[in-house]
Amino acid sequence: MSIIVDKNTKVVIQGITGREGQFHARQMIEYGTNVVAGVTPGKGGQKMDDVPVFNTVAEAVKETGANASMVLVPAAFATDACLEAVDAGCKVVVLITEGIPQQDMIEVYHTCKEAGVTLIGPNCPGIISPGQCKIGILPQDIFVEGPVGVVSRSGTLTYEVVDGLTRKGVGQSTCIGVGGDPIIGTTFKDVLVDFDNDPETKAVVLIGEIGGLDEQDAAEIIKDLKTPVFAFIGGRTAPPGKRMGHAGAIVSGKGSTADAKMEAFRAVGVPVADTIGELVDMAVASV
Amino acid sequence: MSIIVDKNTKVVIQGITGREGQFHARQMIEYGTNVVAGVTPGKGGQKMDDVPVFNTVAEAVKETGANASMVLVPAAFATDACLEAVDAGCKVVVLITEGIPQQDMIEVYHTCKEAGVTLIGPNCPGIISPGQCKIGILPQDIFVEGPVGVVSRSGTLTYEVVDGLTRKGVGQSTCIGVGGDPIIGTTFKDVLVDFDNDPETKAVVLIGEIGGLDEQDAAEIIKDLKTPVFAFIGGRTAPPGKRMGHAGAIVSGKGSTADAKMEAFRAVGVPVADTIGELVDMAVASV
Amino acid sequence: MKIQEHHARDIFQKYGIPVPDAEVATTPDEARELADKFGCPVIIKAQVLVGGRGKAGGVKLAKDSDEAFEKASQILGMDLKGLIVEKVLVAPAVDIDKEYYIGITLDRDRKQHVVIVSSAGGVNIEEVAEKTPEKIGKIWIDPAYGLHSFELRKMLFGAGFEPKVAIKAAGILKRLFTAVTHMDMSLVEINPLVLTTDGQVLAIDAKINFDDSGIYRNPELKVLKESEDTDPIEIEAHARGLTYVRLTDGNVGIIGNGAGLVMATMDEVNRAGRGIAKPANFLDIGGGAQAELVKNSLEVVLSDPNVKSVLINVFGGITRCDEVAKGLLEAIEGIELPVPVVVRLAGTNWEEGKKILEGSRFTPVESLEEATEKIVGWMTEKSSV
Amino acid sequence: MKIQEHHARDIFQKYGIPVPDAEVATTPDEARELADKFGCPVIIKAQVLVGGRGKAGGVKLAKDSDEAFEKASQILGMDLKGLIVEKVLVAPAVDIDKEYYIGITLDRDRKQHVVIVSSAGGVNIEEVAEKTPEKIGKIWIDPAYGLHSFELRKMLFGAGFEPKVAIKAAGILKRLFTAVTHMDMSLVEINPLVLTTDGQVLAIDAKINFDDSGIYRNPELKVLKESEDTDPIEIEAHARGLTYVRLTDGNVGIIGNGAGLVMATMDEVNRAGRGIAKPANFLDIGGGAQAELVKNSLEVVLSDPNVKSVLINVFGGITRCDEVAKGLLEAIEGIELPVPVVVRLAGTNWEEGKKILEGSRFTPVESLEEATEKIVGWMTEKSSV
Repeated sequence: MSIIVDKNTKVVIQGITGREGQFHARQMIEYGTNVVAGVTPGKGGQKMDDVPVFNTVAEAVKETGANASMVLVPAAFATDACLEAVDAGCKVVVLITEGIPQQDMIEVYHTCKEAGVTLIGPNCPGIISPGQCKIGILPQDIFVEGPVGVVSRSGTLTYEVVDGLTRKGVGQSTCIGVGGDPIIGTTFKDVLVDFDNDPETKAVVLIGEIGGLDEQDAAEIIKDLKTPVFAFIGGRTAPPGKRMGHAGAIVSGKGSTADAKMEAFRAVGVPVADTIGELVDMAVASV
Repeated sequence: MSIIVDKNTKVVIQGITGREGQFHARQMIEYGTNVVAGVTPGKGGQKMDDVPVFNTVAEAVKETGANASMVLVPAAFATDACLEAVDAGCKVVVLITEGIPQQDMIEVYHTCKEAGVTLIGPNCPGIISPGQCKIGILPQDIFVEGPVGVVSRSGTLTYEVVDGLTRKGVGQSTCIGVGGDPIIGTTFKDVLVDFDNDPETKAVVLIGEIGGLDEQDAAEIIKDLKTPVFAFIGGRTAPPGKRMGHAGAIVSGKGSTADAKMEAFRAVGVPVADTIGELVDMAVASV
Repeated sequence: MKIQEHHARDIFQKYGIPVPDAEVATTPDEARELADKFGCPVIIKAQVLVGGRGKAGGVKLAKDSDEAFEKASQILGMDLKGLIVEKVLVAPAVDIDKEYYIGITLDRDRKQHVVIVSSAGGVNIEEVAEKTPEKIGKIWIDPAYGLHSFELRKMLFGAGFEPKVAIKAAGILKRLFTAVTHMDMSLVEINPLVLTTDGQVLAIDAKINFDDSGIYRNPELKVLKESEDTDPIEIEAHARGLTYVRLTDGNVGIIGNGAGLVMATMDEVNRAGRGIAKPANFLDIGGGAQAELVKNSLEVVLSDPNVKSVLINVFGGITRCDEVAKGLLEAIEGIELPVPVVVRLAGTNWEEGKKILEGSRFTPVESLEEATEKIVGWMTEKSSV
Repeated sequence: MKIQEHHARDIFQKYGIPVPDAEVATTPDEARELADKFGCPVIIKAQVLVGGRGKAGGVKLAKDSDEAFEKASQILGMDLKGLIVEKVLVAPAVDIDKEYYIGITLDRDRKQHVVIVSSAGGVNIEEVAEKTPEKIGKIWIDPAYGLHSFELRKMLFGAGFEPKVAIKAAGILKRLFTAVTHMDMSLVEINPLVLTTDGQVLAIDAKINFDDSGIYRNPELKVLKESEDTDPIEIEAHARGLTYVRLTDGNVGIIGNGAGLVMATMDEVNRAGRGIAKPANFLDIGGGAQAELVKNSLEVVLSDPNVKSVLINVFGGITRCDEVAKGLLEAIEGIELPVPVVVRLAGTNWEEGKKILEGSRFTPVESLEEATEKIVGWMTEKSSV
């Protein structure tokens, strides 16, 4: 099994005719993702390889039954694209785009919440349920099916962990990059609950970092979960008040430091690894 | 009986310390209206005669149990005052103020609708249930209790009709000036339904005028009502494209003419009077 | 309030809505200069606040700058439905590939703004809606949700807009809605919006109405507001702060308190007048009028040379009839009353009011019926003289 | 991004938020002139982007214009937490009756803006919240409902603002929220907002942070943006479009792809380095980096004189390791490599990358553990020399 996306996910790609859109659409299709449609306003009627392109998501959904969207359009247009996906009835929206103004995300966040739509991102690598479906830009070769759920605010660290797990013969149920922005649609807490409800996820690896309180929010609910969680927090050496690459990775108060987050996890019995290697070992040992 | 306001209505007056506010508060109290509070931000703690003044409607409602508000503040502040009344839990808001921008009213209208609040006005004389409660600026001496409901887009014509009814010994259940603006909270349709549900209202007098389609909307539902309705439409001689005093009284299309409105009423069997005198006679004869 | 095309053009430019080059000329020479500047052919358009300018001869094409001079000479000074043309807009003619309609207006019934578009522009939008409804698109704007580009695109594609036009029109409508909310527009129409043969999308003609209640917070509109009145009596009345509308072909001046009462009084004079007595104006003194306002009102109504008698109808509520009576006496102090005036006072302090008018040159009555009888009597006398 | 106080002041004026008179001086003479112009006493405030200016001696009162000259001389050129003061703001001192705090910030957790006020201003707001929570008011702004004056008044009265201040502060906050949405502010604080003895309400000091992702649509901020960097290497790095943060006291340059990986690499160097090896910077080459970017990155990191060795850690996904390797070779073409550089490549095309680096002056390794071992080895050597 898996969470959020699986074999039944039918994907529409918004921005499919762009350079990035084409590249990742092909990767996803190659991986076996059911990419049923693309959308580029004004290019309706064309095809991207075998994928039909529509002017609107509504049309794409009507014609192809798409139920999830990947948004890969420039920041100035990305939130409108998300709202379009929600309006058209997509139940999962994966927003890859980086550099979206935070106040635009406020509207998208609350619109998704009200509509019961799972929004992943922005500024994220996407989601993959190995062997079933990939929506995003993750390098797919490293993933294999298995019992470990992975959730992370960092793309590359996800790959590191997954690579480590796979090399040690341990596969993944679903891997999610929740994104590096201050305002993200799906947080650690949401994902931990989903993983806990998935019978095939036997352990969860969580990769947090400085900034915000999402790690603390997650720690708060961990005592109610049965699936073991192993954590790593990046940014212990980050100087305060400086954005570390991710818009959301900034030490701006007590709770936003790596130490505070590690402390929060340890306080609820979650082992916190010092290195990614250690994190992999912990997860491998537990399954 | 009566509709919308009655003996149990507890009124807060927003703008009570202004010249107009004081004058009409005293009139209302003299009439027997249960004016429990006034609100003027910054004047909390003072009194207007015996009426306590608060800084916020929330405080007024909490301290006095007010359940209806009269808003008598300048146009630039009036919509905020209405939203405050709704937020504080008032179930009836009577908005007397004239000259409120229409787009500000859009927000107030929909907020009231969602909150289940009866908004009367703007640009209206208010509402009176004779012998029980007056919220507004209607000249109270002419009203007496009785079986006729009166609803009008015009203040002075309301007084004319009521004066005529009273002189002929026929009283009124409730009289409502719905207001002369394009966007008003309570329309003819709403009021007709309320009157129809009031066992003591035996006949309804409706005074419409050029502009909009509220008369047609009302005509559409009249066949479902048991209470007889008598109508008068002002503005038969109004030239097209000119606002006749009221912001909403303008012939700007076929449906907005007096003829179209009279035709709509006649088509559903509603007698339409040529003069106010005739209108009074029709109502008197029916009860 | 409405504004002229060239003012609408300025507003469009401010909000990033594409318009063709154009400038205003007030003389044929200026029109010629502009034609030289822009290059011919040019369109010369009368700047007056009436619809159907084209059919009435207020819009002409000029092939060269001499013709621009000539056509401008014809249009400037022209009487278009009662308005004298004082300005023309000179614009280089664009080669039009296709015409569209886009607009945003306030829907009184639904209490929200509605966006309306049509892939058949340049014609009467209501006709299009009736005959080819598939060419029409509409979005009602939820005030909490706002207006989003994707909704606009969906509507525009659905109404048959060409893809490249749909995308540009969505952007234009988004900016137009910003203008609508910033400037309290109650109506804005671009008809036609055109696709030119060289691929531009331009707003060629536009109509904007503003919500008068919003003018207080749009100071730039106050300046334009003054130019709307053309009737000299309306200009004077509005300068005095009166709510006055002049009617053509009337002979009875009407003054009352409350818009509804004044309209009803006009209607009744017209009905009872049987073609002999007709209302000459609408004048609402409003609620709580003081003597000064009443004086002003009577003066303005009497200044209309068509007015042969006056009916004053006041039902006192907040307005006190004694105040009204005092104002009436002040108004005629020292002047001759050129036409007979009947005054009906009822409601608050009507008896005091009546007493004040006793022995004056006004004719007091107790009901509107009585008042119209007097009026009809006077007007019958006059017409039979 | 953050901006200096005097820029914040300009923005406030644009949005109708009351500020005291003030002007910028860059020399003591200018400060004296301004003191003469405004009338003394005046406040002289260092314009630098650090908190706690007052305590650090960056804010001084001058009783007359000579003192203004003298105090400005002291402050200009002063080193405030590593920043040299180049400008001071000169403002006439106001007589303060009472101080308040008002602010609007983006609440990451609730995903909405929050308005925070306190009737105890001029001090640390977090302390007030802890010790006297009754003096604090908060409103979370529902994006669909917006922010209304009545909510603000309710909150302000509730937090103990004096009535006349509450009403003015509500207006200020409303306009502040307009500024927040127009300009993509992620934080704006007025601390203190003061009531002067003559009854004015003024924003005396302010802090504004902007959402970097919104700068593309706020062109006026682009100009101010440049002035934020003070470290010469950061200035150079940002000019080259690199995501670079310099750390104090570090000796190991860090380059990686992905913010998380770079942070983890820094942390690991620090942990394994046991005080001998410490990260000198954060540099994220991002996803899909081309050779040119890698070259730029290495150049910038090497330009830091504190850097005694470099660790490059790349996990290829979209980023191809062979591209990274190519960029590295280009970067050192024709130059001497001043310090040892260890390169760990993994993921997409790591083998090709490794092959490209073979025989070069870079030290290739296969894991982060191996890389940090090398680094620690080198740094230990250096420190024992």
